[in-house]
Amino acid sequence: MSSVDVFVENITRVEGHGNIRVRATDGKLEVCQLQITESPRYYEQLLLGRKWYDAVHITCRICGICSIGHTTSSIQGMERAMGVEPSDQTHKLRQLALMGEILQSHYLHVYFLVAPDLLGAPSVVPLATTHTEVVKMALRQKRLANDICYAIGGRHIHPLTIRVGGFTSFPKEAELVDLKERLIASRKDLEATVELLLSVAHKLPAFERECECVALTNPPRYEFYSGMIGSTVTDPVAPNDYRSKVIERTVPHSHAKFCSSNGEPYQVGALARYNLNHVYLRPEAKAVAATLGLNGPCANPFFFSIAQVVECVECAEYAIELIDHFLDAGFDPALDGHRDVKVQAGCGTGAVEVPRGLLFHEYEVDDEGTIVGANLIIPTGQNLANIEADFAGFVPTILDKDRAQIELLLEMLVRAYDPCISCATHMLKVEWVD
Amino acid sequence: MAAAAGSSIYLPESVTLLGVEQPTELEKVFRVKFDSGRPLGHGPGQFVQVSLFGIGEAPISICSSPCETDYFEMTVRNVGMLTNAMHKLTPGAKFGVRGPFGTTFPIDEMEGKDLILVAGGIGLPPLRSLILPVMGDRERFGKVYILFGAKSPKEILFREDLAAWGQAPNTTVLQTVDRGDETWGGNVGVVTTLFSQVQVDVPNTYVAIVGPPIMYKFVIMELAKLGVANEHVFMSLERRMKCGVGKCGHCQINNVCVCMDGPVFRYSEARHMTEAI
Amino acid sequence: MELYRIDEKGLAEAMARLIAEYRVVAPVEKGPRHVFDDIQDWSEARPLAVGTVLPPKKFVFPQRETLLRFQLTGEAPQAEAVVDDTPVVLAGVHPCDITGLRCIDHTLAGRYFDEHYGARRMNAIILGFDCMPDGHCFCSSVGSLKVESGFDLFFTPLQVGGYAVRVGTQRGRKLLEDYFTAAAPAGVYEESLEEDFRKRKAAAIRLSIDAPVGDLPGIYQQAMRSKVWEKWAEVCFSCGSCNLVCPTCYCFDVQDRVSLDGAEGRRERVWDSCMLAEFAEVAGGHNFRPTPSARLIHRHNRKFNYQQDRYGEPHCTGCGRCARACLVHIDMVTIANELIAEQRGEAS
Amino acid sequence: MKPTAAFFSFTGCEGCQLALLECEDELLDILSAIDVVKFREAMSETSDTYDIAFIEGSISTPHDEEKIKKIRGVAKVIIAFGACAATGGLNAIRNSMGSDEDYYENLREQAYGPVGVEHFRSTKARPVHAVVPVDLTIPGCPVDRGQLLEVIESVLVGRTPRQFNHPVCVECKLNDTVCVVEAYGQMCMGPVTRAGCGAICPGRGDTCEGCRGLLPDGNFASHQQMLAEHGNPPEEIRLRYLMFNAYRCEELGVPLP
Ligand SMILES: Cc1cc2nc3c(=O)[nH]c(=O)nc-3n(C[C@H](O)[C@H](O)[C@H](O)COP(=O)(O)OP(=O)(O)OC[C@H]3O[C@@H](n4cnc5c(N)ncnc54)[C@H](O)[C@@H]3O)c2cc1C
Ligand code: SF4
Ligand code: SF4
Ligand code: SF4
Repeated sequence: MSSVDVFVENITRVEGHGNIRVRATDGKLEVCQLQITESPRYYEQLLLGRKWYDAVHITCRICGICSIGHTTSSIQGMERAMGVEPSDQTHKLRQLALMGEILQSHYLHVYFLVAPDLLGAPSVVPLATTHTEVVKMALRQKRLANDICYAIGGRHIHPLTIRVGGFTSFPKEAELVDLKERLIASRKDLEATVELLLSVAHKLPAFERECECVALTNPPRYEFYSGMIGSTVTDPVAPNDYRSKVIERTVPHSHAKFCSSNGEPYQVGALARYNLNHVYLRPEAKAVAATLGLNGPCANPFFFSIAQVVECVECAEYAIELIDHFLDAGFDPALDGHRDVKVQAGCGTGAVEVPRGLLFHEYEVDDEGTIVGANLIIPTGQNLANIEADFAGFVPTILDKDRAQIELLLEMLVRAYDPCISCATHMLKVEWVD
Repeated sequence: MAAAAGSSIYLPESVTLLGVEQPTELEKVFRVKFDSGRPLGHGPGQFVQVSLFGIGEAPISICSSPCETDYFEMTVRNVGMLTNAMHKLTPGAKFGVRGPFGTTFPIDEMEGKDLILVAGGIGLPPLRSLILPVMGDRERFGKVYILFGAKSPKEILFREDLAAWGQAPNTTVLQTVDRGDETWGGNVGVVTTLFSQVQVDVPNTYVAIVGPPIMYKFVIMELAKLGVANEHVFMSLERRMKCGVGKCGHCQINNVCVCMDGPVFRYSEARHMTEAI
Repeated sequence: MELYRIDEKGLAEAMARLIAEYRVVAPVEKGPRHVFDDIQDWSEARPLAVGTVLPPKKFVFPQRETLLRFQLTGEAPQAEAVVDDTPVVLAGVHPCDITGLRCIDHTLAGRYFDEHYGARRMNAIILGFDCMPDGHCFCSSVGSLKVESGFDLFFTPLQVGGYAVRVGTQRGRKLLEDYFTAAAPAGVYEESLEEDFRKRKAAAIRLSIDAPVGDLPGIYQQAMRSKVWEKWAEVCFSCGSCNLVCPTCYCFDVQDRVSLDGAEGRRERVWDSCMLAEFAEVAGGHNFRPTPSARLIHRHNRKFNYQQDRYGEPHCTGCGRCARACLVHIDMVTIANELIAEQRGEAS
Repeated sequence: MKPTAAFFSFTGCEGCQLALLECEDELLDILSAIDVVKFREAMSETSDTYDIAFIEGSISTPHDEEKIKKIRGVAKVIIAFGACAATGGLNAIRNSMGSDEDYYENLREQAYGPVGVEHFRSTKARPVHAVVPVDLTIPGCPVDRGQLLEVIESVLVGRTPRQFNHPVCVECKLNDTVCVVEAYGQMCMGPVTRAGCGAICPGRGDTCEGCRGLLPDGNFASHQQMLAEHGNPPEEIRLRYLMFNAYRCEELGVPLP
């Protein structure tokens, strides 16, 4: 079969609404689109005219899954705009929350959204009976990750303690002790996960396409929170100069903007981070990567979930390290500045690695702290063009399969990127006041 | 040792549903008995707390005669969570009851007196626990007037009882409805319109009233016109209630609790309570 | 009443012994305020802190408490009462809160004894502490500046250091012997220091009700239709904060919970508040107190009229919590004085 | 027979659906008590008949409107699930910035430029009950796990779930929380906001933002005056009301400073 006409409406097991449209006639690809049909929400517009302190409340609601990521990028952007310098304590605690979220999002993706494909089930629901132990382990891991978010952020979804300048409250020592114990115990579950993945990894399609990878870099660390915008192709640039790296454009078939770098699609997310920073992984994570067949740069987008599991090891270990630090140092309310933020006019950009990749929040505020400009660039938005490019490369290699298989494979490809469509559909062009 | 089991005033006793009848669209009459076999031992006007585990509790008046010891009856209007769940019960079902609670109509004090018994709507069932013993020992009392008002003919409860009581000597049953229909040939209007037909020996008259909150004020006005002494007027009041034993505070009217100090109040006392009627 | 004296060190040692054996709670810091909470070390306690957000009553009458547990499987539902008699030491309970517990006793431990409350209450060991008032306190106006009973031991801080200790119960005497080994018998000197403290305390109280507390039931009874209520009702949020922080309020709601498999469940009671709009609403929507002013009248009368009439003492202990909690400054003293002034104005 | 349930998301962040997946300890119990037949975020299998429809997100396009009407035709019980569905949520902020057709045309054009033709038209963002009748509501941004479980439990035992017609302050007090207005003079929406969240925000030192929606009989004038007394400028009080409650203010006719 060399002609297909595939239309997958409302791709399942992804966050948000999207369609796949692919048409090929006689081996020739005619249409190849990832259509984003989520209702637009105009977040950047909603921010204009509001006060600096509201940005974090509003933007964390862009997405339920990566609300801590939005929170972190938002306060980073706002702090850079107003010249707020938080303490080391604040930076560290934010990173601990971020680790919790990456863990929880990766677990959700690997166990609930991807695993059913590999285990031949339509969702996690039937797995509850066929693979009860796996599901219980998944729930345990996700619960732990959630509890980290809860202890630090005050809520599992849409954190409430994380503010410009600091935190409205700190976790209790007993909570940290409990989390640490459970993180240590979870190493076993992670091992089991690795084994499970190993047993099904051969089901991942062997498809490769070279592309530019973009992620934060900050040697010698495997970075999520600070540093420069690194690339496998170009020199690093500072977060405030992100516009020189990332170009956004609208396309007719999507409610989300598509992004490019140097006119080409590029990739962000777990695999891009791995490709850029793998040498800085801690040994435990490196070992897992090797076990799973990731030995340096990888051009197969289906390996996203493998990279996510590697990151789970990295993040869990980093979380333990951070908790140890706090158990040792405690929390000093005097090192917290969230009640003494001085309003100042300015413009600044937050750049944070959230589960799905690099997230930018750029704000401009006037001297009364009113937001006069906002631009948010979402990881999924950055990946959309790359997914379409992957389609173009992938479809010709699977034209011999039947329609259902093609649909499944294309959905798996989209799902591999763990797209977060409601995030991507937030935007509205903003008139910048210079 | 933390959470030891023990006794509790909130622990209901198990009852079995013997039978259910549905006289009107909204009301059902439930006949029950304690599994322990003990009689309820209530006085006229008292109520129990009915308990369905998982749903909750509600105060419900006893509508059967205190002289009946084999079982007791309750009439329940389906208005909310618990009453709705009760309406789904079928004979044989087991649920919980605490009680009886509250004060009673002073049947002994009423001996030898003329009686005006006024009920509105769902007020008839509690009053029935007074009417039945009065009818059962008819010669102990003087003239008896039973005044009953319902919203519409469809909503009239205990039709057979009303008819039978009307046949008793020296007893007048007067009924009215707010809105009549094609089947209705009787009085139309609020219950107070029936007072013109009442002829009693005023100084020797006792009154019992049970009905919706709005009714009391108007009945009291009629009684004042008649000249009945406040000390001879008894009314059963309704309030939100959670515990039935004077703890939860919901049913407090000024310094009294409807569940313990009521639900039956003597008007000469209730009239000083600013919130009573 | 027996009188002893103990120094700070002796007290700390005694508390350490108690903590080793009992659950001990005391006021501790919470941000800029204080709350009663479990302590592991006496140094965490701030026994003299006034105006904890909630009074210590939450340990004998918890915000949410399981009354019954039931099984729904089987032929008939089975239920059992849950009664918690774990002893707890309440340290740092001030005279107003000791009085508050006595007020609740009238209802919950009166006719129809509430075993759930009773078990906790009887197993609560009360270490009273005298205190210095803040700007919201008015215990002297309602007769709770000083308590003669209601505690096992009562500590008065002395200007010369340490505490005078009064023994209030047999249990208190036993505690003193077993744990407060550093306590020494005291005499007239300590008594005078105690008296001294109370004088300074009385002098520090800035608020007062302009009529003897015994006159209040009459004054409130006459004021049912006063304009004062309307005025304050206009700004009231009907948020219930005033009730919920009050040491004498006990109203509760009852709620059932069932496990998702429908096999078992529990019946809980949760604090309720007569200032909330739905408090007196019945099925069908009729509300017996539909307006904020009706609710305000009820609450304030419950403190100074209804309960006082019923049980012989005001059900306000002058702790000032409701005034601290009310964001629109509705407080017992202001309202009482406005009603008093109104009636005196009418009289003259 | 187990009741069947379907989950639908409209305009929102899908955080409330996620809240269900976050009931890790209870998830297996839930799945054995109800048959989840449609949950696009987590499942590929789907069905067109269901008893209970959980609706997440606001109705903000003509397409949304069509879809929710279809669902109403099928479901016996519709549960508005989360702030967006219950009260319009953050989405309704845009309602307060303009209302005529041109405004939405403009938004669309600004967003997508001249290529916007293929896209849905945006309309005012509305809660579900503004379009079809709703049986139960679980407000909150996101929904509270505890309340979500309580509603599921209630549906299973046939009890009306608690409605929380009282303000968040009640739960602050039950938790022995230090009031952020009393202690810091912060701009808390708690006194006029429907409780049910366990006062989680003030409990962690933040203010209540009103995500569960204004109470129908809140004392708004007194609340605004109280916030102003604490030094909050009228414009900021106004914006605070218009954050989670832009639709609610319109619905209740709340006067704003
Ligand atoms: C002394 C007394 C006797 C009563 N006798 C009868 C009777 O014989 N037949 C009858 O049908 N009804 C009677 N009622 C009214 C009955 O108690 C309510 O209709 C019932 O509580 C409604 O409960 P629900 O769960 O069905 O309704 P919901 O509206 O779901 O009520 C929830 C809760 O609110 C409280 N509540 C609501 N309405 C009332 C109310 N009217 N009175 C007290 N508490 C209320 C209860 O605690 C109830 O559990 C009586 C009430 C009182 C106070
Ligand atoms: S009414 Fe107010 S001052 Fe009086 S005891 Fe209660 S909380 Fe304290
Ligand atoms: S008096 Fe104050 S604390 Fe009490 S309900 Fe009214 S506003 Fe709330
Ligand atoms: S913090 Fe907010 S919600 Fe809590 S009591 Fe204060 S005003 Fe009410």
